[in-house]
Amino acid sequence: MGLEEAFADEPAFVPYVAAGDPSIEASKAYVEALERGGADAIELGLPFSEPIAEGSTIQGAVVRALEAGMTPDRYFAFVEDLDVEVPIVCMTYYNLVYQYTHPETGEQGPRAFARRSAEAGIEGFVVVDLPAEEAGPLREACDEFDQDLVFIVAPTTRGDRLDRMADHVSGYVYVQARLGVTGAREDVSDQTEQSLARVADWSVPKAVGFGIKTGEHAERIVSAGADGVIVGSALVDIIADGHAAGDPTADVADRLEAKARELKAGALAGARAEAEQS
Amino acid sequence: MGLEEAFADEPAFVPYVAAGDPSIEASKAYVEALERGGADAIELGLPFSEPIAEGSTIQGAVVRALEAGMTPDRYFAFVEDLDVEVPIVCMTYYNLVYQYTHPETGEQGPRAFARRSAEAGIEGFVVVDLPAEEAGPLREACDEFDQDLVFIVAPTTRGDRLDRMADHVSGYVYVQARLGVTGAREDVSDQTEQSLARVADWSVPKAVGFGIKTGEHAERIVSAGADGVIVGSALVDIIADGHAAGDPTADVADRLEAKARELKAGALAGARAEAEQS
Amino acid sequence: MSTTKFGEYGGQYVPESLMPAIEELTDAYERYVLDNEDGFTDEFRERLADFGGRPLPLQHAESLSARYDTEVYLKREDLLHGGAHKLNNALGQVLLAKYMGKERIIAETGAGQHGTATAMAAAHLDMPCEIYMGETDIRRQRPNVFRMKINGAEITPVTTGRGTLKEAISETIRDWATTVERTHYVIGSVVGPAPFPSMVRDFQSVISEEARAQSREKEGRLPDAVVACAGGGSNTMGTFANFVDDDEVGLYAVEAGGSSLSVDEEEGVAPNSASLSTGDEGVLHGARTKLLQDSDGQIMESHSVSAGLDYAGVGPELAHLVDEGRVDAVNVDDDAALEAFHRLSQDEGVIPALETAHAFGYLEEHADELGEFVVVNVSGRGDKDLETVLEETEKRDLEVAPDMSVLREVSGGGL
Amino acid sequence: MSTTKFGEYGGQYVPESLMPAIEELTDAYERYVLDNEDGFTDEFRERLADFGGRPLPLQHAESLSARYDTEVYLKREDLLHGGAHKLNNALGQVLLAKYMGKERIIAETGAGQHGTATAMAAAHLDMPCEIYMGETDIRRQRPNVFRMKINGAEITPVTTGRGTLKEAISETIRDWATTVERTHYVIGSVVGPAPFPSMVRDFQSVISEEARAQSREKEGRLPDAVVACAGGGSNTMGTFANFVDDDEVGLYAVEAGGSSLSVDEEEGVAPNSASLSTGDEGVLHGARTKLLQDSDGQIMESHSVSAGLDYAGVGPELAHLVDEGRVDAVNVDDDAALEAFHRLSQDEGVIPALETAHAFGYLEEHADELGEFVVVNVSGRGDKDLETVLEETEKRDLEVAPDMSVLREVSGGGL
Ligand SMILES: Cc1ncc(COP(=O)(O)O)c(C=O)c1O
Ligand SMILES: Cc1ncc(COP(=O)(O)O)c(C=O)c1O
Repeated sequence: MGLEEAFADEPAFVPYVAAGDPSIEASKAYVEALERGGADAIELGLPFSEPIAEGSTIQGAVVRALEAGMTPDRYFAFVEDLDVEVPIVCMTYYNLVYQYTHPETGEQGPRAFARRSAEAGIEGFVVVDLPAEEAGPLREACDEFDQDLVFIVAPTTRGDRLDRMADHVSGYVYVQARLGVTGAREDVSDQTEQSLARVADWSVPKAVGFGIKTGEHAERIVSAGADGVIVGSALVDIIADGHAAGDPTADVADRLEAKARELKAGALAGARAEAEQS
Repeated sequence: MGLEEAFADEPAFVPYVAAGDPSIEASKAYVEALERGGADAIELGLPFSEPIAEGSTIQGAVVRALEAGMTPDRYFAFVEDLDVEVPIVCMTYYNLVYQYTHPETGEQGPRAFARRSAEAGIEGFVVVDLPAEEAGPLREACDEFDQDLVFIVAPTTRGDRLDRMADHVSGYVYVQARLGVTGAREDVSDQTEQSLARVADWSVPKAVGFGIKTGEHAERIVSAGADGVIVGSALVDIIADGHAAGDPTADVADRLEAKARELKAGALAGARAEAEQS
Repeated sequence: MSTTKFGEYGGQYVPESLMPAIEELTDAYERYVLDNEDGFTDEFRERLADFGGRPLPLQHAESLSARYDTEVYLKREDLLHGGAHKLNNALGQVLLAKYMGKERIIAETGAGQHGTATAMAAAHLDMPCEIYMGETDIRRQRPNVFRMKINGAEITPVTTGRGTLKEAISETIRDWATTVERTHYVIGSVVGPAPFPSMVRDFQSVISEEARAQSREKEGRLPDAVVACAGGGSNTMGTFANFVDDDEVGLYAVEAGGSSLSVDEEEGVAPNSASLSTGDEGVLHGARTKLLQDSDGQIMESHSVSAGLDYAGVGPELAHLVDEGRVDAVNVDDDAALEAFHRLSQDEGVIPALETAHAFGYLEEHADELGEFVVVNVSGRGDKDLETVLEETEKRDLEVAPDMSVLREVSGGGL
Repeated sequence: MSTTKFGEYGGQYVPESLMPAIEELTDAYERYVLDNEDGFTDEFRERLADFGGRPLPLQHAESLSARYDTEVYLKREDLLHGGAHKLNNALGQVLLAKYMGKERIIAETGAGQHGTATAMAAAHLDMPCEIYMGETDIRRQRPNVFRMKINGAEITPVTTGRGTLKEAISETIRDWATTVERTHYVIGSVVGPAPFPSMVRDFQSVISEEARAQSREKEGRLPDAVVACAGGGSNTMGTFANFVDDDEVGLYAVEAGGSSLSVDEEEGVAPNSASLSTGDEGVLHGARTKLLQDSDGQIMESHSVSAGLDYAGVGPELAHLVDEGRVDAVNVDDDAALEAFHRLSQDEGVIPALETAHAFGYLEEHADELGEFVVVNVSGRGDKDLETVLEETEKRDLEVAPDMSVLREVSGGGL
């Protein structure tokens, strides 16, 4: 399976961007730049009109992508068109999965979505509003079409719920660093270590996200035991600023690549620090 | 008693104006002009801030008179200052009677008001919101100070109420020609004859008012059996128009005098017509 | 037989053309209202329940009780259909007009609460309805003007004088004098010529009938004090009526102290509406009562931040009860009323009418003198007053006012 | 144990960070609401009575009954404190939040009715309260914004999207995800993840509990039809709940047909809010239900003249009952709703909310199919809608609209 491999050798850097933000072409360039910058896997957002788990930064990305005409079918075409090697994880909301109609089979729902994803070369999903309790149909489809299904563990997740998720999860577990919605923060939450402790014995790699903004953050998170860092808003901010300023796509792509390098380097430094500690 | 005498020889013409409308001096000139025009008695309004029985014409007069500074004490001085022979009837609302404080005796209420009226040479009162039922104190004061107390008989007044008023009335009875508030009308109401019939056997003269505007109206009313006509709004209209146009007082006075002649002549014609009928 | 007087107060000081109507009304009042002829009272009570929503709660006010260390209860007339106690009376009178065979309803309104109540009652009972309202009041009570129109009433703006309640009453009397045979004038408070003060009190006394029984249920006894605001005094008399004979219950009529209790004789303006506390005896709108008047007897323009208290007279029975020492006439100024408005809204989740807020202003200032069990009548809700409260709050530096900036931000300037 | 599903509808589609809160809430719902632990239900009922004013009448509507030649009864939720059925739920949830030891209340609001109800309940129970409201809705529901502020709530304008209820819900969920440990989200209708749809229904079912007993009292039997408007569907489920098992009672959920039932896929706009009648199954705001969405599953902007019906989803239980054939999903367009608004105001003296007016629009169009005894839920009063009604009425040529010129004359131009 592709996703776990991304974490195999060294701490992984997993960027998030919304596909189609702020345009199809630019977005393609940005994803490719992130790979150049060191991404080990990419969470690629399929934009949904009601992004209830996102802070204002990623809400903005979603709105721009929708305005640029991004749809599920264009999303799959976009992925097929991408010139990257690292695994792509589709991050979205359940209604788009639920509604999806496969253009050839005419089938509708999770199975159609998983089939089409597999066809496009996608390796797995994070469905933000799909807790383990409701994940049955998608989990089955993932098994059938060889997709991973990543779950998010929140700081509030405990007990039975953890066990249920441990049963369903594959690829990696997304450890949410703090309560709330996505968005870059100035500091790294104390909750991270506690959350990591709670999933310590899980068999999948642990990637920490929510609020990671700098290489230094990434370093601290990895040194706290994470197998990887997920960074969204800090990258989307660069896209948003470039878009607002009307900067050429290539310049923005360079900035993304540089930021990716910083974050990946931070993650690597964190791994060294952890190795020293232990 | 002065008031009944005004009706003794021929049908009486009784004009109404508000004292002090639109100024103390002009108002004095107007009252005198009305006498020259043939008035047999004058209903002189003492303006009250809430003239609930008046239509918009006389409301206007009241507002102008109050703005000109008319007060009860100035009213009495105004009457004392008038150069007219015909009897003056004070037309007002009960609160001014009730509140009145005699400047010398310091006494307050109806008795003080009647005393001061008598001193000023007034012959009687019409108190618009004082039905016979509430008139006890003023009736007593009138007896003491030799003032007449005029009541209004409305088209709706019947039965017991007529009897009660017959007991209290003196001077004349004011027969209200129609329901409603004061104001000049284009026609003369049918209700007049019925109302006159209801008071036919009263010992006091019957004066009809409310809505009389022209000599012809006056003629028809007298021919229907009235002993006199009371005309207010048609005269106040002349004052209001003159005031609005900024006309000299003398001109307005002339117009009032002419209108008075027309109305008096109408009344006389009515008397002739009635004599022929009977 | 009903009497026309309360001590020296009351009576029937009206133009003669209205006297027959008043006699007819007296007769109808005695037969239908007092003697339940043709089941009038039964029907009235049933409609008050089904259309009006009665009975209404006597609610324990937890925050205020804690604040004042006394058991404070709210009599919730704000929950009556239309949003104020006014419907008790309007429904009674419109129904009576039907029993009397009248074809048309007229009424005056100040705050618009009586007008809306009358318009609602008239729509409910299918009676044509015309409402006189001063221009100033039309401007400051727009929502209520809308509501009356929407209920199908005609609104006639009154432009005389300052364009408030006093002028609207005069104008309605004029209409009545013209159309008296087919029209009933639904007077809005315990004012006007007899039998109005008694009749309106009787229609409103359902408030104290309920409150008295509810007091017994909730606290096992009668209250130490009953507090109500007083404009004309209809919610006041309604709240007091069934307690008047209970000497142990203190009765407090809270008038609008406005901006000051002193008076400008020259201008004929009283910057308050405190006729019970500061007025003199006189005759206005058909009754002898306590009035705001100058030394000549001319009626003053009253003033209050609350349109519904902005009246120069007061019910004659209330004047009498104050003279007798049975009712305490007290007053609360504009500032204290506004503070009380915000306090009740924030602490109890009940937005009172500005009129009502005066009663709570008194509670704030004198709670320690009122005993251990106080009933305050919430005569109406404050929805009609929102714009006024905003404006008046902005002018002042009140302790308890909320920050309204969100409204400005979103609407892009200007409230 | 409560279930999270109604057939295939319902469920708990929320971000992981909310799941623990939802489990905690489920536990509290089962213990306090279903099992009356610590006397929760008793206290809730008592506060509904004393603070809310329950029970509320089932009123015989004389004019409508004559007009339609059927016995029409009005269930008068407009008389509930705050002016709509919303308080039944808001009071229940704020009280539950207290029992759960939460320190803070958040809520979303569209028409502002749920926001005002929540603000009132929070003030009453002394809980800090923050309300999210779309900018567009803030503009079209100003009086309710005032009321929330005056009750001490904070209002946070939501500027995303078209700035209506859908966006406000999303924003409230975001807040909740951030502060979930000390905050309770008072959802405003029978929507959202389980246990909200069941819990809100239970709090609202007092409507049909009363209406069922009152039907027996007044007509000696159950109604042939029960009609209620449906936005999210809380007044609807509350009015239906106790009749669901009575197969002889027809249940009609009246949605907003807006200006048209057809849809602009390109723009993502549905000019209606008829998700039950025209929507497809999908997942929104935590539940699987019927939605207005495009073929990709993007949620559409709904539209209705009444802000409170302007929502792209609907309660999952209602969707299920419609699929089962137990509830008829019908709809009424903006024009018919406005006509019905004016008709009820003029003929019955009850000014309904624009939401409610849809139910009466359906009655006007289909009275002959509803049997001989019809109960219509008056979910709220129309005071909040006056400005909208004026504007929307001016644009149209309605048969029953009143003439509003007096407002223009007096205010000197501009309504
Ligand atoms: C809510 C409310 N309370 C009190 C009053 C004052 O009237 P009254 O003193 O007759 O109760 C009004 C008058 O409009 C009112 O609207
Ligand atoms: C008066 C009224 N009725 C109905 C509704 C629609 O909500 P629901 O369908 O949840 O009852 C609203 C919503 O704001 C409302 O204010």
